[in-house]
Amino acid sequence: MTADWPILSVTIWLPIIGGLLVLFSGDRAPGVSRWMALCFALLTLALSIPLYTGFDSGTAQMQFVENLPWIPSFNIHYHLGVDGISMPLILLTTFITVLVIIAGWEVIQYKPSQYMAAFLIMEGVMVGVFAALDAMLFYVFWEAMLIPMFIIIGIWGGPRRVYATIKFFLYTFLGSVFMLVALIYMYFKSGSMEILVFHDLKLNMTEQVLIFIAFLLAFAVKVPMWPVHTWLPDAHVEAPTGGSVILAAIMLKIGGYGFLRFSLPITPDASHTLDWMIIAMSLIAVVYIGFVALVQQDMKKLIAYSSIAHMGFVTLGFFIVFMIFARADVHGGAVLGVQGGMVQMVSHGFVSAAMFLCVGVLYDRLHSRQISDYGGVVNVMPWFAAFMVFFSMANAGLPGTSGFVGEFMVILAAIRADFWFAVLAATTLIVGAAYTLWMVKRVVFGEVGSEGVAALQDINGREALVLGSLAIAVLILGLWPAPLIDVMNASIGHLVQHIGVSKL
Amino acid sequence: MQYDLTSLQPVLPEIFMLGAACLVLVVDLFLSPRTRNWSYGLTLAALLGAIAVTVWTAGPERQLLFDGSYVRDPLSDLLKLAILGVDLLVVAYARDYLEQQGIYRGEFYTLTLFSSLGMMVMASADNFLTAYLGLELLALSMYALVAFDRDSRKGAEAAMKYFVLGALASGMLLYGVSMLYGATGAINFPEVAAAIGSGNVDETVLVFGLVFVVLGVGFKFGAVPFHMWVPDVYHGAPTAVTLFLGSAPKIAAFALAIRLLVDGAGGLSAHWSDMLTILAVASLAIGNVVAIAQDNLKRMLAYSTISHVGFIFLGFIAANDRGYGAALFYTLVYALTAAGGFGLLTLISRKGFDAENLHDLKGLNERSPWLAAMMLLILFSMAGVPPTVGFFAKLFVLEAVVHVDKVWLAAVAVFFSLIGAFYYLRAVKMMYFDKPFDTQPIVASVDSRLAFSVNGVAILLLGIFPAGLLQACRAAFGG
Amino acid sequence: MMDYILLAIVLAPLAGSVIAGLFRNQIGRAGAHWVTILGVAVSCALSLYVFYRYAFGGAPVYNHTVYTWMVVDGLRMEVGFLIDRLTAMMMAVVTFVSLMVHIYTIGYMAHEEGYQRFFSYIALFTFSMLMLVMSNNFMQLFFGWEAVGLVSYLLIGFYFKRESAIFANLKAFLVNRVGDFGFVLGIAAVAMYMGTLDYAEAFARAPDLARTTISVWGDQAWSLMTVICILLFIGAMGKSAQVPLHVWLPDSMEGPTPISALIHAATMVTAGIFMVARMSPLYELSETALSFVMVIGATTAFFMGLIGIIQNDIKRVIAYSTLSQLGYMVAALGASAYAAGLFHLMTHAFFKALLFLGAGSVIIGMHHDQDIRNMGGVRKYMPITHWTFLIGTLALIGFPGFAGFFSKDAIIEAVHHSQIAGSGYAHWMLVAGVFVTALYSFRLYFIVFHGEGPRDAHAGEHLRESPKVVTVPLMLLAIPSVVIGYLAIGPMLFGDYFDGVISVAAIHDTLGEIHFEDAFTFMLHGLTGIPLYLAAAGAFVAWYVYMRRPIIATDLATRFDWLYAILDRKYGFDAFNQWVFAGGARLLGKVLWQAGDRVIIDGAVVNGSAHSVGWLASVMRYLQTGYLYHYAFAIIIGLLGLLSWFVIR
Amino acid sequence: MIALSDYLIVAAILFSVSVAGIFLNRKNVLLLLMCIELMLLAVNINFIAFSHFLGDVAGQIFVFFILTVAAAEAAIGLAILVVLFRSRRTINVADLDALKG
Amino acid sequence: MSFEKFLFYLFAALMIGAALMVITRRNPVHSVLFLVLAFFNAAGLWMLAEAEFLAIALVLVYVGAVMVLFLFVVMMLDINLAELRAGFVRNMPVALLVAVVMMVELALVLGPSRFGLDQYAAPAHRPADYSNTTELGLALFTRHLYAFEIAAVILLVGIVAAISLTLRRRPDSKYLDPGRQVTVKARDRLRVVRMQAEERE
Repeated sequence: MTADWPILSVTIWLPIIGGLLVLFSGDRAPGVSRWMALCFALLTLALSIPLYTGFDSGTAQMQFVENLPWIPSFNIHYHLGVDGISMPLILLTTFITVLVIIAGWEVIQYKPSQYMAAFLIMEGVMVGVFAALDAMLFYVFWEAMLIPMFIIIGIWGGPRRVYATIKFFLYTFLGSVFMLVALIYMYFKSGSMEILVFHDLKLNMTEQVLIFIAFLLAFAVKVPMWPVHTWLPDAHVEAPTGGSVILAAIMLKIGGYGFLRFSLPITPDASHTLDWMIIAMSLIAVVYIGFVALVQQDMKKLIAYSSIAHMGFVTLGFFIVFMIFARADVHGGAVLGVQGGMVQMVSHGFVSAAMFLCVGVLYDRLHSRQISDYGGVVNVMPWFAAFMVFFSMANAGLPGTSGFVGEFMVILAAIRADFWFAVLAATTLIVGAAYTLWMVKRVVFGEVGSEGVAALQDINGREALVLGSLAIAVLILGLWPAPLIDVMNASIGHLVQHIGVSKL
Repeated sequence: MQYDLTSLQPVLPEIFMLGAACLVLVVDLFLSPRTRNWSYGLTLAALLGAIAVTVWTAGPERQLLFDGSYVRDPLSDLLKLAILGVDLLVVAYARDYLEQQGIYRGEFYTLTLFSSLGMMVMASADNFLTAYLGLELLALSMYALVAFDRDSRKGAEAAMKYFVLGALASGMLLYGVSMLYGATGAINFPEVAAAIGSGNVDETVLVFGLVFVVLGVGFKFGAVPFHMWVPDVYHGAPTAVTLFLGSAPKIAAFALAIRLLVDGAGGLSAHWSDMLTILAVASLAIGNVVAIAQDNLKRMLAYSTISHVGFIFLGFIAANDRGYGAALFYTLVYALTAAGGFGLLTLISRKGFDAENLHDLKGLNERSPWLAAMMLLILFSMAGVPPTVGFFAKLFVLEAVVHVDKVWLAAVAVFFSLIGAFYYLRAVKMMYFDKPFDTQPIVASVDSRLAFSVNGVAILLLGIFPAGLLQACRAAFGG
Repeated sequence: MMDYILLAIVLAPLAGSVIAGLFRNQIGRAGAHWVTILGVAVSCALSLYVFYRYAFGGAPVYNHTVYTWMVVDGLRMEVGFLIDRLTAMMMAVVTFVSLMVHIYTIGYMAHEEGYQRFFSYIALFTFSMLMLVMSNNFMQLFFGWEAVGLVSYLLIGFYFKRESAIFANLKAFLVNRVGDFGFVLGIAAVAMYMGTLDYAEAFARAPDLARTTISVWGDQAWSLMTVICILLFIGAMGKSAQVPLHVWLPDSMEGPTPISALIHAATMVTAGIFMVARMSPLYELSETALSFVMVIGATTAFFMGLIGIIQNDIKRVIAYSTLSQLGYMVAALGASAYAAGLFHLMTHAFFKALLFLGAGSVIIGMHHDQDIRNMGGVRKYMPITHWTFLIGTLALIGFPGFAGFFSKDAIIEAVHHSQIAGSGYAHWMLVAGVFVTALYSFRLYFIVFHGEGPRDAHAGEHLRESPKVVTVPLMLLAIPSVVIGYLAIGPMLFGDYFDGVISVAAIHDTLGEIHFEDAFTFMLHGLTGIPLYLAAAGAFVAWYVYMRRPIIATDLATRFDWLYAILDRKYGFDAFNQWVFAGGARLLGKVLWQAGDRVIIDGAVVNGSAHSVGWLASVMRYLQTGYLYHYAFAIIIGLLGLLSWFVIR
Repeated sequence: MIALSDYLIVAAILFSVSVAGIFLNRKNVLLLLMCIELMLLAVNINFIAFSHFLGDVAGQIFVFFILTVAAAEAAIGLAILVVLFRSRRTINVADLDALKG
Repeated sequence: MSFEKFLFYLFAALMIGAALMVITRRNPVHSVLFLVLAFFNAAGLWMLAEAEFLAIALVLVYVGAVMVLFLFVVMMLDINLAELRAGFVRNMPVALLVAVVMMVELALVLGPSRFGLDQYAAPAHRPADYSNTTELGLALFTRHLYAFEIAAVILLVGIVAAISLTLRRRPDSKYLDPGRQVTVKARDRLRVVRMQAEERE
């Protein structure tokens, strides 16, 4: 399906151009910058809605396709399009960006125009990552994403921001450069940079394994998977609230998206051969990281670790497909796992964003993220406490919230691969609840912990708006995930069918 | 062969350039320091005129002149345009700096124009002799320019080092040329190539000569282990000269490499591509690693240059038109980027303060967000991060290497570029995350600011629309 | 029509909850209780109507989908209602007790902060519990299952300033999560092997899978049904507080008394019993699972009762009593006497709610002092509370004619007739439990209502009967506590009430082996059984030891101090959990974090490689000596190297 | 008869001597310039020998230009030397170490 | 051994000997002089190779001009000779090694096996009326005109650069400018200042 107007291009370039305009508006009139940024973000969100309403969920074909030659001599195209896998993530991006802009409204006093511009540019670039159908276009967006994030963490971050942001950049850069080599190699083999051509490219086992490892480096760092996760806690802790939100809600998803778009369909046999490794890493992420999260003293660090654990579900869901294929005694389940991973990604986008925003609300008031500096927040901030408990429950995977859906689906699928995968994955029910609720207990409940807490003001309308809209999203997705599932069904079904066929 | 004036048309850019240089030389004699801006304006006009003439004489065909001493082909056109374009930026950046540092003398322009002439000669050289003479014209002007600030101890030392090593390298290059001449009996590239291609020549002798030629080329580029002059000379020269030295001559070095290695010794590509592989890997490693330890921005950029040379060589290693095109793209992009990087230093210098240390960048975003943003683009372009053009430069050379099935080399290259990213990030960190070390307002003239903006925006725009430049680069090699 | 009624039943409390919660400031305290009571009352009335239609009108089983949650990979996940007689009974019990508790709360919480919040929570609980019992599929069951857990969490921590309360609610949630861990795996196994989450379809396919074995660990073959049933039962163990997942329930008494009555006695904790009964078609296929269930239940019934004897907190005594009674129900399930378990569930709901609310009434009178050692002679001041409490106590110990008598006797008989492994042990545990029950119940009764006046005379001055909103629910609950057993035993246990709802394999039909003519003869038969005399003995011992010769109690405590210590420490479960699980998890987390993340990954690999590159850089820069001859030397060496490599080679 | 190899080897020896000189000499910059002259001389001998044996005048032309360039080079080199001496009062090679690292 | 051969070896030996002296002499003046000697011998070698014009040019132009320039600079700069040779012995072994290795490698390639008389026969002697100068001149001004022009520019650059580097107006050297002396006006030298009278204390 092709839209009458280049909807994807607009969704990509409108915020980028908007960001540049905001940048030029300078810091003399911060109000103007903020309103401009908000308008652009809202406009982008509004313009991205037709992606959903006009989406044909009956087909796995790419939709809203735009294809222009970009670098003809290398057969590189400006080729955009979405399917059921990328479309929800694009909407997630446009939605979260609006919230981030609002969340940073008064909080950011130092160079607000640069701050807003960075997020708008991020938005466009991230949408570009999801929409790109040309591998090189994808890569360009993928890397371009690093620059604004680097700046965001570095300028508006906490005390150790420089270490964190350089670590973030180098870690992700390390992952992606080898992917570049892999892409070039496939271009050499196929003469095209089209991702869809790569999907059908015949590769022998050695090539597949090497390419798979190159992709794995890129995506595993982004996701992040154990043991290449250590940039995330640092980056999250030091990033400003908005940065943490974008990082957790969207950038991590790009890694998961990469697995679906590249690793699995391009190198199915290598994925099959090495799936034990990914599964092991995922399960370690779920269990190991869960315990690590338990002992964190810093709220943001705790949530960062919980993000890693949650993303472990995503990769687990993606890579159990081969084991499920191999089981003769069960029917279906592969799609369930991949779908579960996708739902988990979207849900984590909402929940982690909300959790970081909650911490942000506290941080803005007391300038501390240490759990021990709080206690009894509910006494002075009842509405905030309600949100915090609600999102914590979602983080702990309570049914009725979006956090449950993905985990449930992945567990349902994991048991089809191996009983013990499901057992290990399900430990998150306990450990996840333990670290989240223990934090809630120490922060929200109890007697008023300090004079600082006693002086706290409850959330204002702006914060309520942000948290409230996320709460609604979390609830809707938790109570009725069918709309999301239906959108993805055809694409994921097609994908699973595709990776079930060996390329050898 | 009979000459008439019309047949000299292809060489018109050089003639124009020579005339203009002499004009500036003479006019400047009659100028006092206060009216020196005439020289500046005249130089800009000369460069613009030369560009116009080059465009006018350009064409897709290959023209030989002076019994094969001179060739004009799309490659030479492109190289000359690039050299002149970069010169324009250099001249625009330099005026302020020279004035502030008290070395605003007309010889700067004269020597710049003469060295540009040398580069143009190299670009159009079609035998060993003209290539050598062009090289020397460039080199001699450069030696003098490096020592341009006569009261600077660093400048004199740098010039001396540059001179001795440069002379040594050109001596060795000549030795190699003599061997090639002896083995093939010719000095015109087409004849040399034909002799090599005939298979009648002892290959050992050819390779023997080739080693020396590669050394000369490697020296001009600043490839490891012939790189030792680069950091010291970049560091010691006045920033305006470093700016020039770091940008346009790389294009000339590219011309030299293409003319000597491809046009001349193309039949030996299997050998020199192996040699260049060694130089490339060593350059990537040493350049990127040692740059990390630098506190002086000029030195850091010098080491970064060394690492970029490694990347340029990757294109040569492919030893096909695709690779040369990619290497050319990389070279042009690098020259543009380096001009910007050093250009910033001239911008933030002022009277009595010669910015050259990394910490002089601190807090640039607070002092001037626009300059910081442009420098950000330049640094990320050097690091090879999209959407800047530096990324595409890397992409194309990597593609060229992968295309000849040297994936391992591509992997090594990206690995070292990862290490390299660190020091660019450190510079970005200083600009954006640190408080200003130097709180004086930035004094920079409109023309240098304009040049810088053009420079930065070009890096971004070329990154978003690389197809045109790439097409031109590939067309230069008949692609 | 039925669709709308059922929707109204679940949505009315939800609406009340949402209004009371979100608009708490706008509607005020009175508004909050009116709106929630209205919601629950509507729900209750309609539930009773539904119950009437099913119990007496013979309405057909209702099994319809409300909406499709999602369909993925051929697996339908839906939200829907399955209404049969089991559900109808549960709905009636839940909504009735809930309504009583709502009304009672007006009085109990009259002077507390967070009044609106409380009503919002309990209305939300009612909604969740209804979703749980009315579900027609596993997923929605899990929804309700977790939702009641959430509300329980919120309500235990209602007094969020109290450290013990917020400790207890975290503990309750986590222990329940341990149960859910098994439960969710059970659901996953069901979905995997049966390809559906719908009850009806799953039950229909279950017999085909009865002989299926799977290898969970190594090559050992496990019966699929055993695995599924035990996994599901682990969920029930959490929710219904069976050993060893019982530890949260006594602590949950930190919550306000009304919710102790509603959630932690009458409804939520019985969800596990309900679930197992609902899954009877599955459990009947695995004798191993049934044995497991029975042993766990019997163990809980006896040993938790023992702890009740030495507790001094009025609510904790009742809490341990609840544990013990839940053990009875579970044991009944294990004996395949599902009906008996459910029957006891129902009677227990009434009399235990009555006891809790009665205790709450006393607590109101004592100004929220819960220590029974400070009480005494309360009957003089609070006659209604006293009499209703006595009725509850008699019902609990199984005084003939009272509700508990019928249900408990039926369970003991059923277990007695059971032939599966562990039934002998279970039978003796349950029989001994009768004595223990009577002992702790009457100990509590005597100490609180008889004897000398309150220890603090000052407290006695203010001690008076609670207001009507408190006493009326007590009286309303007292009625079923007396009569429901007599009325319901016939149809429920031995009639056809559960026909087609609960399936019992012929060889497990323990209830069928009990000789039953009518309720009265059953009662007469009970007069000849050991349990009755044990109960009487227990009551007598309680009177003698605690009223007549109080010195004996202290004497015994010192003479058998080891036993006392064991009971006082609750067999060490809490300490064990605290040390091994809580402490162990934190230790493990610290080790993984510090050693794994910080030292190895970050320290050695990430920063280590960065540092080594930095070190390399700082060393290599010294190659650039600044000396011209070294530079020249580098060029020459480079030349020689290339020459050697390419020419001389 | 004098063989081509004789010329070439003489040139090679001269080349090696000049290289050794450059390395050996650590004190006087001037000597470096002389060594470079020696190296160019070696190159010139090569060219002339080849020119002679090939019967091709191009080699001699090359030498002609090398001489020219060398003269200009010497001029500039000495000029730099003078500048260096003025600013530092020394032409000791080992003292030229302000720029390093 | 023919006379030619004898001359060749003589010139070669002298040249190399002189070159060795150049790099080992303590006094730079001696070095320059030995360099001149080396050039003379080289000129001899070139004569043997029938490159008469260049041989003469080498002596006239190179020795006569360039080497004199060297000498001039050596004398002009006041160099402390004593310290110039320190550490010489220490570096000798490495230098020797490098030189020997290089020589061996070069000789391996350039030896008689590739460049002997068998491969490259000695060319026939030129006729007596052959003018090396004419031939060079012809080639220079026809085929290599372009190079010739560039060489001219290089020399220009050499001039410009050398002047630009070394010519300076010294602020410390005092000299008179008659032009300015003549044009001086009284008011440039004398200024009458009006001042307020001050009271005596």
